[in-house]
Amino acid sequence: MIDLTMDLPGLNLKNPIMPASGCFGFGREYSEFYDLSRLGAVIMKAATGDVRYGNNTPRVAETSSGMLNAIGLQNPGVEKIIENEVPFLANYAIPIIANVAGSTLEEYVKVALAFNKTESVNALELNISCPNVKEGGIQFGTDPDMAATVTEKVKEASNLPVYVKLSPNVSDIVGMAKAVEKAGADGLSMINTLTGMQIHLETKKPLLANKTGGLSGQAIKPIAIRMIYEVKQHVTIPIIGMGGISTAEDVLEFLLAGASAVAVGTANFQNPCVCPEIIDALPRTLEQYGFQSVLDAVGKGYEA
Amino acid sequence: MIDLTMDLPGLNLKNPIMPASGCFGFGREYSEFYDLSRLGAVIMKAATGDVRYGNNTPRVAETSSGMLNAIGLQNPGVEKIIENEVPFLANYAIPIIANVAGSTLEEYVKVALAFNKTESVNALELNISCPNVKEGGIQFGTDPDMAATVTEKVKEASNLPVYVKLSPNVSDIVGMAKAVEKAGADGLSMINTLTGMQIHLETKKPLLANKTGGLSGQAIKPIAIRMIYEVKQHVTIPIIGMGGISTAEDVLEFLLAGASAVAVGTANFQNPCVCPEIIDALPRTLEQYGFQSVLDAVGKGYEA
Amino acid sequence: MKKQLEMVVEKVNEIALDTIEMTLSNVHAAKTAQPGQFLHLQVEGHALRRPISIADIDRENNFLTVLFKKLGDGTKRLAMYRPGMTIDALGPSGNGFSYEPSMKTVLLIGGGIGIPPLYNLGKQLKNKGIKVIAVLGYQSKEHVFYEEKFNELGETIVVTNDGSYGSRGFVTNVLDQVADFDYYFSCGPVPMLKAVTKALHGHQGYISLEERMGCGIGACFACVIPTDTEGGYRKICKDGPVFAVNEVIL
Amino acid sequence: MKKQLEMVVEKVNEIALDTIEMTLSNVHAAKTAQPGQFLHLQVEGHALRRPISIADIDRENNFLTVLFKKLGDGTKRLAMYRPGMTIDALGPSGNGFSYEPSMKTVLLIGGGIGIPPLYNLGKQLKNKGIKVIAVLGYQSKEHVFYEEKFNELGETIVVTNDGSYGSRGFVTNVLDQVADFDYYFSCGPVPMLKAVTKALHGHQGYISLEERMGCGIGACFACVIPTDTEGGYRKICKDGPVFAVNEVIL
Ligand SMILES: Cc1cc2nc3c(=O)[nH]c(=O)nc-3n(C[C@H](O)[C@H](O)[C@H](O)COP(=O)(O)OP(=O)(O)OC[C@H]3O[C@@H](n4cnc5c(N)ncnc54)[C@H](O)[C@@H]3O)c2cc1C
Ligand SMILES: Cc1cc2nc3c(=O)[nH]c(=O)nc-3n(C[C@H](O)[C@H](O)[C@H](O)COP(=O)(O)OP(=O)(O)OC[C@H]3O[C@@H](n4cnc5c(N)ncnc54)[C@H](O)[C@@H]3O)c2cc1C
Ligand SMILES: Cc1cc2nc3c(=O)[nH]c(=O)nc-3n(C[C@H](O)[C@H](O)[C@H](O)COP(=O)(O)O)c2cc1C
Ligand SMILES: Cc1cc2nc3c(=O)[nH]c(=O)nc-3n(C[C@H](O)[C@H](O)[C@H](O)COP(=O)(O)O)c2cc1C
Ligand code: FES
Ligand code: FES
Repeated sequence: MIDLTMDLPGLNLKNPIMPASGCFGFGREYSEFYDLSRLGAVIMKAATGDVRYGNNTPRVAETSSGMLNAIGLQNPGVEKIIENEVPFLANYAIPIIANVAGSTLEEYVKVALAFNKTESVNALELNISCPNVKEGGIQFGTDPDMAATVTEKVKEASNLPVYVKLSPNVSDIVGMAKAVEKAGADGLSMINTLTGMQIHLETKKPLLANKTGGLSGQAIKPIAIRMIYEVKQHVTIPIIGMGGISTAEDVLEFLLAGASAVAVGTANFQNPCVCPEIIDALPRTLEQYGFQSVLDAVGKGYEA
Repeated sequence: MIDLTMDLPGLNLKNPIMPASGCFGFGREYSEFYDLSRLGAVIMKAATGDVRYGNNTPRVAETSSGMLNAIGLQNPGVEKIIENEVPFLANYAIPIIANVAGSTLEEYVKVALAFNKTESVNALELNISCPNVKEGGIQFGTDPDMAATVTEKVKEASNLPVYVKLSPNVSDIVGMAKAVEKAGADGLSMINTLTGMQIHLETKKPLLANKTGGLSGQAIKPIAIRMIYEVKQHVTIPIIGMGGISTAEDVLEFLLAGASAVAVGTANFQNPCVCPEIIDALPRTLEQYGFQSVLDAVGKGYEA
Repeated sequence: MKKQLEMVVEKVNEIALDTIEMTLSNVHAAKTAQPGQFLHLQVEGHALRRPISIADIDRENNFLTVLFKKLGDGTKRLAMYRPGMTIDALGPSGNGFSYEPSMKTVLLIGGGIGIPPLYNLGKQLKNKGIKVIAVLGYQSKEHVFYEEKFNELGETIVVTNDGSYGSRGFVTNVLDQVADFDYYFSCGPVPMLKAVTKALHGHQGYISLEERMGCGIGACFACVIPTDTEGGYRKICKDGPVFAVNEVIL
Repeated sequence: MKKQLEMVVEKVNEIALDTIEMTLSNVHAAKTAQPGQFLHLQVEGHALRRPISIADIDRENNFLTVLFKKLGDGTKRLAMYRPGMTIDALGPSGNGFSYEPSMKTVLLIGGGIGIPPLYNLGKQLKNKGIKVIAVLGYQSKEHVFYEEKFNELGETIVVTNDGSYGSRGFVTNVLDQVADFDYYFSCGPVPMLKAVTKALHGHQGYISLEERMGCGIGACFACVIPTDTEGGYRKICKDGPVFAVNEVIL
């Protein structure tokens, strides 16, 4: 028997597979395809302090082996999420991770505080890396000091473990990781999307209404693997890995690089059942490469 | 008649298409596939002060819509390049751009000085962004001050126009661009590769002997377009664009984003005749989207 | 539980310039499809699926027909699929056209590749004894398709932008030639829909919308359309693609 | 000028476990190919080409045969190509095996999917009146292929790693059973080549090497192999894949 379980701060995972934030809504649509209790956990779409409409459309574009998105954090606001969405997900026996976003320090804290009210959320994923949101022109996700500050404040406010989601759009990912670890993060989540653009030849303008968007999908996997591999050597907190995962082999590559669990984003759009299919395939894949458990594989890319 | 010409510092291009540095050697192999004088210009493989063997193999890996490379600047050294390679390329009536690399300031200057000796080189491309080379742990390509210094020193040493090749592995590409422009760069060349990694499941180790490598190919095109678009708004010097180009439509997208000419890298490996094929297709593509010349299209992605 | 469908390509024909008619077979899809719904088709080698409307339903043979225009890489590739090959599809997706037996005369207004979803709708309306009038707009003569099929459903006016066939101009140019109707159904590019809803202001109608999609099932918020200026919205893939004219803001 | 070749798939057979024999036709390639050269094949949907050795040459019919193992996505996809489909190839590339009429007895030592390039070489050697002895190593019984074909060329010893067929062990285990020879030619995984060149130290020989490639034509420096410890090197794609044993450092 291959052991798929993984214990992380606040999260007892029966397997290491979860849908990535923003690619799974609040689970309702995918619950029509499979029983969500099969998942290791679920990461909800970003919550902000108040309702947001987000960016104008078009919001997505296709690229080679990937896509760009600029949804712009559309969501009903944290209170509505707690009222209407969390109870639905709480029907399934899986840990719930709330993705926390904001444009200001105060908004992050407000959202984090709000989630203290519900028993059903098990951890926060602090989204400091949404490429479409900035304060004073600087992204929380690219300045180590700002990242540390928001981590600290959210840790103070929240009674939940906090996984800080890092942006790959930085010169020094290790510096960012160390800064938020020092600031008290319980874990890391990486990577968010890379900022990209597509210009539409017909209109001669950026295709996305927001001009830039976040690049995700298989195209970015080598960047995610590199960053996780580098960061893992410098931090002791666990990493939830993501970026281009669509097969059990991809999952193993992330585990070897140093991730303790993974999230699957864009691949859900190609195949709505990709998460349970990966979960089904994972034991055989681990066994094939000589592992008895998920834990066995974590970080093994350094040692061999 | 669609006008494909482009005048840039030191470079009178009959068309805006050139092979990218490192993807074309010194032209000999591709000269067996077509007449190199069809090209707009040619960018030579990186030259360093002395001969370098480069990294161990494997040096390349395939990724989704892209590849990783860690050649490690293998080259015969600048003197041998001037002696053996430049004369061969000088047989063709096209501008020659020398890609200048180094591990230290002194090495960059030495290489730049050496190229003063030959009449046949028309411009330098200053490779401050090779992800596999650092000084004191910091890459010239990710620190704006170091980038400015090396630009300044090379400008002082050289009697040729200098195009600084920027790394995309930075938080603030506009800051880098402004720093080198201020330091005297005559143009920019962007983007170099993104640092990535692939872990080989069989061996449980990074596949490349160098562990990390540079990601190139179609996968990175949206990142190149975004960076060129952002930089173009903040600099007045021209940009040679590159990253995932394989068709005339791609070229037009780079022109619209703000590039004045482009380089084609990885696509040469799929199709050794890709450059002349793009040159043949370009007039029709420009016309189809309403342009009479290359110049017409440059930067038009902002205005429409 | 919903599933991805494996649909078998039965027929592929180029019926007008760059316009492909493709017949697909799948029991579930053919049994459940409603006019106005779409299929979300996976084209090999592409990161995102392509939404394509259902143009005709043959419940006896378990066939669905789609019509699409060769536009970019995905639809060009799709046009190369051959009978016997399979296509992975999600759907039938979204909410289709709703009509009531009380309707007497219905006007269908289609532009270009927005015409196909109106065809099956027209057939069903006619079967219910509702009178059908169609106004179809195409770029030019070589783009015209399904004219005879619409003629069988009722009076059909064809316009082309360049006047190479039928009247010259836009669908809105000929709306005044149309007899009385109580409902209209329209599908086409957004500028056309804007013009149509403006021209037919006061009439009740339904429009079918397009937007670039991610998931195609309502999870990613790529395809929203505002319903008011206060942040209200609908998702085209799930709540649409068909909406009552006053439900959304174009 | 060199060109990309359009090669037509003529035959595809799985001749041993995961081992595909594929016959391709192309006039230029069949006329010019030499044993030991390779084709650089473009597999649809892949960023890099796949180098595959030429296993047999049929100059009359303009056929080339390649044998490859289904390993990763590229070779799995290639195995799905069907007769009539075309493959874009560069080549015949590199320098093949060189032999002289003065050779009397030649030993071929192949391991696994390194065996194919030795087959055509063996045929040509035999045609020149040179005696051929072959030692072929496979993983296990179900991986064995071309044994009869090599038997036709000369004495052939088969070993399998697990002993399920022929002798058990590695090719080097049986080298002492082999009669005198004046040259050897070897192709297979690097550990095997290391063992072979060590065991046959003092003999003259040629080895064929593999390395991950970018361009496949000598431009990118992906596939180098050192010739000394002073920075000397050869490019496998252009100067190789065949080298004299003392030319490179494994
Ligand atoms: C509900 C719905 C029904 C549709 N029905 C039909 C139909 O019956 N026949 C038909 O020909 N077309 C239809 N379309 C439009 C069709 O989806 C696009 O033409 C097609 O996706 C373009 O793909 P491509 O590969 O040719 O273009 P590319 O430009 O290469 O596509 C790139 C990306 O943009 C998306 N995209 C491009 N244009 C559109 C568009 N107009 N709408 C939505 N996504 C787009 C593609 O899906 C893909 O993700 C419909 C669209 C929607 C939303
Ligand atoms: C000169 C030469 C001749 C060869 N001849 C044969 C032959 O006749 N039959 C045969 O089965 N194999 C041969 N190989 C090995 C063959 O190229 C690889 O098995 C094949 O490229 C693997 O592709 P994949 O898609 O299955 O694997 P993947 O792992 O998906 O390939 C990923 C990338 O790595 C490269 N790669 C992986 N393994 C190798 C390897 N061993 N050598 C070189 N590149 C590799 C691929 O080309 C591709 O770029 C030869 C290699 C070389 C260099
Ligand atoms: C449509 C879309 C919406 C996303 N929304 C969010 C979000 O709200 N919060 C967040 O932290 N990440 C968001 N992401 C990023 C993903 O969670 C993930 O980090 C990224 O897409 C990389 O994984 P992938 O390649 O598997 O998609 C979004 C990604 C996509 C494609
Ligand atoms: C194999 C390889 C070698 C390269 N060597 C160099 C180099 O020596 N100097 C340099 O400035 N860039 C080098 N590059 C980067 C390319 O010039 C180019 O900037 C990058 O690959 C993006 O373009 P592409 O996607 O078209 O390949 C190399 C790229 C590849 C793939
Ligand atoms: S496409 Fe994802 S919500 Fe409509
Ligand atoms: S593969 Fe490029 S030099 Fe050999």
